[in-house]
Amino acid sequence: MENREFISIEDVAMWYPYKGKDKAKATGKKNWIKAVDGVSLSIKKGEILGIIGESGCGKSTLGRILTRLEKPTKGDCFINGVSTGAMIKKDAKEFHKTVQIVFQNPFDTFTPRDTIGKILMRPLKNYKIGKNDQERYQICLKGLEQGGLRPAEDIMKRFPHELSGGQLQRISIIRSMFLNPQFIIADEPVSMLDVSVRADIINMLIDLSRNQGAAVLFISHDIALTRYISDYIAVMYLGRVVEYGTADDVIKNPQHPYTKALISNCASIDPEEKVQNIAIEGEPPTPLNPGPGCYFEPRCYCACETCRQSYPEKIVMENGHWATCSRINK
Amino acid sequence: MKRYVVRRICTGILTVLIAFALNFALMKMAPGDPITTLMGKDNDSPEMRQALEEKYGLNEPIPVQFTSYLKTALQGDLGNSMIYNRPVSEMISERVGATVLLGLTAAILAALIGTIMGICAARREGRIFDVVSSGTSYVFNSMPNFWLGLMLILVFSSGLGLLPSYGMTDTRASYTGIMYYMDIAKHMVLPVATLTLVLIPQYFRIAKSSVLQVTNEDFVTTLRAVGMSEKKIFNKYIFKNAILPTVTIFGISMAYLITGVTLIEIVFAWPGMGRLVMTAINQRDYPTLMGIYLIMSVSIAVVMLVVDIIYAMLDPRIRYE
Amino acid sequence: MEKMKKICKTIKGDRQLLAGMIGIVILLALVILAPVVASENPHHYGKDILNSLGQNGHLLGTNHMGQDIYSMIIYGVRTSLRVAVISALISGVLGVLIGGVAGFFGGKVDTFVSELINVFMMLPSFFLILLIIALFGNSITNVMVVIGITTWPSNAKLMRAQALSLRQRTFVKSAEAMGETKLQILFKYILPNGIFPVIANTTMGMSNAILTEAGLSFLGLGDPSIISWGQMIYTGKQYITSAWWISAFAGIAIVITVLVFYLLGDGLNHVLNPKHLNRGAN
Amino acid sequence: GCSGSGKGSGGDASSSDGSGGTFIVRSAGDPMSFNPDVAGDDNGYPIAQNMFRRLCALDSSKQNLVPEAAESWEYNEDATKLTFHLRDDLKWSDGEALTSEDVKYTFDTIKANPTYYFSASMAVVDSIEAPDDYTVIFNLNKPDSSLVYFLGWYATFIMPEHVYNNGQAWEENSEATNPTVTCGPFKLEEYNQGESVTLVKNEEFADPAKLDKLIFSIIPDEATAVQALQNGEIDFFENFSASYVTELEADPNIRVEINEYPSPIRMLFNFNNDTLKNQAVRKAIAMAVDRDEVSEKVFNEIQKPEYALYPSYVEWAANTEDTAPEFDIEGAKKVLEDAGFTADADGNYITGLTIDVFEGSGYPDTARLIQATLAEVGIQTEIEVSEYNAWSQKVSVEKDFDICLMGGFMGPDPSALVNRIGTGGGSNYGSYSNTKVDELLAQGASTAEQSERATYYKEAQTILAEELPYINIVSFAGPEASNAGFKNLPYDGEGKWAWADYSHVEKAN
Amino acid sequence: METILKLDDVNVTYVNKEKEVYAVRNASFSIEKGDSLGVVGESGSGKSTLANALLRLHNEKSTLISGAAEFEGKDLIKMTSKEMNELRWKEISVVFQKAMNALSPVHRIGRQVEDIYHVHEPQASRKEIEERMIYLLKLVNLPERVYRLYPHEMSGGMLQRVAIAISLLHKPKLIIFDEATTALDVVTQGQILQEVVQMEKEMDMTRIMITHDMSVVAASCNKVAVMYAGEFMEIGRVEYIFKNPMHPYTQGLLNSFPSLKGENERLHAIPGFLPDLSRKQEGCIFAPRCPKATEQCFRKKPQASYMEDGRMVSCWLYERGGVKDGE
Ligand SMILES: Nc1ncnc2c1ncn2[C@@H]1O[C@H](COP(=O)(O)OP(=O)(O)OP(=O)(O)O)[C@@H](O)[C@H]1O
Ligand SMILES: Nc1ncnc2c1ncn2[C@@H]1O[C@H](COP(=O)(O)OP(=O)(O)OP(=O)(O)O)[C@@H](O)[C@H]1O
Ligand SMILES: [Mg+2]
Ligand SMILES: [Mg+2]
Repeated sequence: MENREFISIEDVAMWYPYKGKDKAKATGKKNWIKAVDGVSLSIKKGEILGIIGESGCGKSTLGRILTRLEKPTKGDCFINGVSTGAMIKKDAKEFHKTVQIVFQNPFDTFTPRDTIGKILMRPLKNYKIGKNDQERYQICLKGLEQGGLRPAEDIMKRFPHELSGGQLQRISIIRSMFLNPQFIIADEPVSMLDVSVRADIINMLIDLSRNQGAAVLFISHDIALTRYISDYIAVMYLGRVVEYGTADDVIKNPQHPYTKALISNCASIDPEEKVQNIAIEGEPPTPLNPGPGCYFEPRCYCACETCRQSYPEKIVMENGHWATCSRINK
Repeated sequence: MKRYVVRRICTGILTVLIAFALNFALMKMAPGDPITTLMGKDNDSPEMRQALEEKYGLNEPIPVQFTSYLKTALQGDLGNSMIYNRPVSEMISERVGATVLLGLTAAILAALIGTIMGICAARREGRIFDVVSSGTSYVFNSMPNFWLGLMLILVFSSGLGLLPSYGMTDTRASYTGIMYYMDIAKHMVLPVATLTLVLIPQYFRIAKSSVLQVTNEDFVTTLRAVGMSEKKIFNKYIFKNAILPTVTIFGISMAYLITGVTLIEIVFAWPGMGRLVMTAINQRDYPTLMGIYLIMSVSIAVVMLVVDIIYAMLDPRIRYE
Repeated sequence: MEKMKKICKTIKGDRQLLAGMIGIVILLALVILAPVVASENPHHYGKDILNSLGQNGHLLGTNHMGQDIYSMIIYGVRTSLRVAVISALISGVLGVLIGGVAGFFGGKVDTFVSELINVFMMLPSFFLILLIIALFGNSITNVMVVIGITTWPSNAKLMRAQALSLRQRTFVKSAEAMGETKLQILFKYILPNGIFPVIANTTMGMSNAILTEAGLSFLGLGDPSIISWGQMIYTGKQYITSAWWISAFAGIAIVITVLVFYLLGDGLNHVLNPKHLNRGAN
Repeated sequence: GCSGSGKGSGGDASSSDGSGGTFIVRSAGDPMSFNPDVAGDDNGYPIAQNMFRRLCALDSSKQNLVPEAAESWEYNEDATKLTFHLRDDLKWSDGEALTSEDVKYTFDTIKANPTYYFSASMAVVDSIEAPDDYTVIFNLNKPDSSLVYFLGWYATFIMPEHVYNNGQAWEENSEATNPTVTCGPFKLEEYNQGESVTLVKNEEFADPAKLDKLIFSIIPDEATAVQALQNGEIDFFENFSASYVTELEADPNIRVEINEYPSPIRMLFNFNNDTLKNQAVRKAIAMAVDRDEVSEKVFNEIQKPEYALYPSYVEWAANTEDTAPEFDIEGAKKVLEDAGFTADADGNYITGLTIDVFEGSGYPDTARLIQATLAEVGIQTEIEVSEYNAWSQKVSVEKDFDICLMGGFMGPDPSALVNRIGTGGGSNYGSYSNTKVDELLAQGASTAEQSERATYYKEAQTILAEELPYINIVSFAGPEASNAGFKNLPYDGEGKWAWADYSHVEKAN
Repeated sequence: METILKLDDVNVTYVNKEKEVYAVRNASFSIEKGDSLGVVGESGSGKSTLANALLRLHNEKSTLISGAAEFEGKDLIKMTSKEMNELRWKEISVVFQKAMNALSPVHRIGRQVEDIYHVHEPQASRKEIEERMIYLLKLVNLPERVYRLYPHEMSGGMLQRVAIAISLLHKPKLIIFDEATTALDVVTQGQILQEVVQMEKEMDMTRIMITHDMSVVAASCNKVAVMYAGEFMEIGRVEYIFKNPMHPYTQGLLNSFPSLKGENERLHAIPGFLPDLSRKQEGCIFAPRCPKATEQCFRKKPQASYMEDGRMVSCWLYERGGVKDGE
């Protein structure tokens, strides 16, 4: 495995202009929804980075930026040191081939009008994989069978709504595989699936990164699952990463108060393991003009004056584990 | 809210301007001009034609004509009719009452009857009342209003001799006082009935479908789970939620009131705007046509705005972006 | 095969759609078989004038020109359907393209187009049609084109809304992530998936086109060289008390045809409603 | 059918008080102005006729002149001077007398104002003299024996000088919208735009009206108006479609009269069209018109087939010997064959001609029937129907047509033919030109003696029948229906009173 | 302990034009007062159907309900609708998943609360209701101002709490949470669960918690019922079942859950998917997906077997060893 950073996300930010409602008038200046606000992370080849955080903290936005479905307001991501911005300008097709995304909702990932066969053939045609339709058809069959979808011929003829969520999600991953991507973003790929089938998907992703050496960014709000799949975990809060480290470090030894609260609230299926939940005060926040202090400060159970004044520094601990909280070493 | 209203007003103004320019362009591009009418039948004197053109400024370049008209219109002056040589605003104001009387009565009646029927049908979905009234509403919806008018005249006026077939008042009797209003009411029966009948279906359908839709909303299930009686759920919750689309439809039909009754006015010789329009088209009475069009566009814009605002007041969910 | 079966099943499942479908099939049969079904050439000005029902073998009588009303009604289907289909097609294509582009590309394009749609929605269209036809002549082509280009805004509005929401749908995003171009996405994903409400609306629009044509004919603005029900009512108006059959049957024909399209449109609306089509998008 | 017995004759109801009663006349639209001289206005005319006077007027046949403000008139020998002797008992409603000054003022103003309808006709008038209060002399700059007829036609009402002569244009004067000073059997009581114009009897007038009230009820739609007549809501309806005649005749409460006058429906050929320039083509087309069918189907045989080139109704001037050819399909084909035309595979000799007609009055139907018979001959045509104004623009202004159907007054005097077929004539839309015809028409106009004039006109018609620049199809006859409870309607006064003069109307018993 | 609700062979069938959907089959279980029962199962396994059947919220025409559901001795299914209305909310209340749509969008929260309160206490004054509601709002950790807001002015989490508060208006004896916390994020969900458990203790309520998240059950219930395709596979105390699942389906479910802190074992999915509920099955409904299925499983439906620890299992594997069998 290479040690150089394969994917590096450098200070990426996505601010949406805030439209409407009266608050804008009060402050006079333009308001921003800081969906992602200065995120820097890196992923090695064959590594799975999990991202957790509550709803609306900007996980999906980050995913969209990485796939360049959206252009970031600030910062850029680099693949092998090449800026994605430059890549997409130079050759959009080539870029999309390198970076693939698996979406949350498998029921909605395919156009309901076409058969699975047609859907699978489209990228092959677009990328001129396979010499003719027949060859492409064979590629599809092979892919489906490898993904455990049998009988493949029958599935090719079906429409998306005639398949189960788990099957669809597998097809979605298979389709991505056709392009041999080097970087895969999985945006909550199993949250819409039944518990009993999602293991297949998770295993497929793990195999993918292990076997093909692709970097995977795994987005989820299911902490247990994230820990299970990921090598590293980043915890996001209001558009910023507040803690990062190996999966075990973050889960077993959380440093940031938010991470602690999150993990403590995450019920285990082990009924005997009754932990004391850490309560978070206040209502869920909105990413509208946060700051200037620590974004978590208004809800934090151990906030102090310094937290209120400026955003805390990154505090690095052993094993690459870091968190942004001014109270860590005290 | 304020910003929203401002924006809507801007759209309205834009619409009026575009409508206006479009109308002007169409009239100028079209063959024929008011001179033909002014000269009278069987008259081909080129001198007279030229003199008239000069008199009404029709020989000037079209942009000049447009701006000069626009300028006076902006000052609130719609000019004089070329044919009747009277202020257009005066002609319109004399006619608009009749149209509004006819259209408004019919719209209100249709809204009331249609909505009530729609609600009843929704509450008895699948039963005889629903089937019959839905079927009837389809049929009336498919009926050309002028044809229905003719048929009603055929039956009630020439056949049974019950009701007058044309006009707004009995020219011969020239009633006064209470009798005068009775007379108008009598003359209104057939045209209003025609209009109402063809308007009912849309209210019926919208009321029915929105009641049905709201009935299936989750919050209604909640209220049921609460143990509230169906009657109360309906009166207090479904009704208010379901009535909103009716408000919009009513508003829109208000806006198109003038255009909507044109054919009926012609069938029943009702002295309203619709006929004024037809006459003005036939005579190419540019100022009158432009004036009517302007008034119509403005009133549509205003009514739409008002509808939107009322809707917003009734439905707290609406946000202004 | 299976698809056909499914289509048949949905049609059977919806009473309105079924009625509409049967109606439309009959109408289409009449269009094709008019020469067979009609008892004589409707343009034939025969000797029998103003015959009443059944007289001299004229099932529905004749008019003052000696034309056979029954045959005219049969041939009138052609006109009505032509007006309906072509004007709805124009309106549909315009609406879908304009609305689709606006909704899909969003941003300034959308702001501009939707404002345009708003403006056109607010124009009194019947009036505009009336004006254009009255001023520029009343050939049936004019009528169809004018109805088409004055009624697109409602289609555009629907399509725009569809495109706007489809744009957010995962399969569009995923197509983009699969490297498909904007144009491919617009034509392969947005339009096919968003077009159904427009189809239903267009079917409704066909009813309105028929009614509009009839209304214009009633004002004496119909095309004289074709057989049209609206014109039959218009000319029949002169004979309303003496030969009521001229306008009465034409009116009934309009009612039935319009009804068929309404039923069809409503049925389609139920069946093609996106709510029934998509899963997981709730 | 239903014979509208519902209300019977509503006229009786209000007449039971023993007075003159109310008479309601259908009007198709609003009058353009209450100054009837500004424009030639069909809707304003009947109103003006009952509120104002002119020197002389045409009767309902539109052939005979009857005196009005003038008791008598005469031309000089060579038809260059026309003298009117006015009645001395006419007073304006403000008490002023109607004098020659008013007449002079009226016609001077019309002449000076090219936008007024009669202005063009005044071109022949050099000057007007008013030697005394009751004499008016029109001095003409060339002989014109027809002027007096035109004075009895449109837009020649005498206006009160003392009211109008204030520097304001006629159409701007408040009198034009609300006439207070009039001179006629009725005066204006009320005008409701789009509804009705109500006139009441002018008690001061020298020949007081029999009626108390005369109402013009505005009903644009013909079918509605017929309904109204049958329901007794109106009393008089003139000039409606022939289709209603049978039905109305069957109604015992309604009296129907057919009033004929010289406005035949005709077919005009454009000589700028290469095909139609060919006399054989025109002849073939003329032979392919089945006038009997048109008369029967479109006009319910009210308007009779017309073969003469000038309405045969005007007996003294019409040439009924040399006429357009009779209907003959085979003959028409032969004419074309003889002229060198050959039929194509479909049996068509000529294709691509358009017939322009305007909407209403049976023109489209007529065109359709003609189209069908033309097709039998092998002449394929398209019909283009326009709304009147557009048609008028196309035909009369741009002269962009092949064949058109039209109607219109060919009277009151055959001299009007100059305008229609004379070289460069204002209404010569087809650009026909024949010097011999021009000459004959000029001779006819400058001669006062009727029998002599007749020879010139008949000879001109002989040429026209050969050349066929136009053909008449059916004569004009306007059915007029009235409440049978009234007598002495305008058309009862042939040779006695003017058309649209309702002052003689009275209850039948 | 006294039994508050006892289901005996409850079946719910949706009757459509073209087919019948057997959404709940042979449901039998009972709940004691003060208990909390978690009902878990995959999507479409009939959890909501059962909940709605208990409150009789289904469309009477298109739904067939059979069996008996005794609530404090009265059969909910045979009750007249008047009696049912009496019971609703006062005795049994429910919180639905989609709180966003569970309240009328055009009325303020206060208005709706008043109306709901008046259904059972027509005499109550406005002030009284407001006080009661504000007390409940505090209980679910919401500010007072919520009382005067429109639903759309609140976030999903807030609305969910409002819905819970409203369900507590009359101190019901039994409260059903139909996926009431599923839409929320972990932190909020954890908080609400905690609050609910707390309240339950204070108010002496019985709770049925419908969810597909095992961890929610683990954290907040003492009994669990595992549902599959309309049938109950296994019912018993949480600690026993989660520790030692007996039914193959339960085992499969738990296998596909990674643990938060423990070892990372490979996850196992259950192959296949939910059967078509409109078809009547001969044998065990889970058989087609069951790794341990034998020929017998496909032929005949297994009986419910009761184990020593009080749990019920419906599987051929335990038919012999079950307590019932020994009796
Ligand atoms: N196009 C946009 N315009 C404006 N705001 C946006 C846009 N997209 C996202 N946001 C806002 O940015 C924030 C982050 O959204 P995002 O979808 O990335 O969250 P998330 O972490 O994926 O949440 P979830 O877990 O619910 O999927 C949210 O507050 C959202 O409202
Ligand atoms: N009105 C209905 N008509 C027919 N079938 C229905 C109806 N409502 C639900 N079903 C079917 O009944 C079954 C059970 O549905 P139910 O909503 O009870 O499942 P659930 O366990 O609550 O699922 P979820 O976890 O998704 O809420 C499903 O297969 C569903 O498709
Ligand atoms: Mg997301
Ligand atoms: Mg459910």
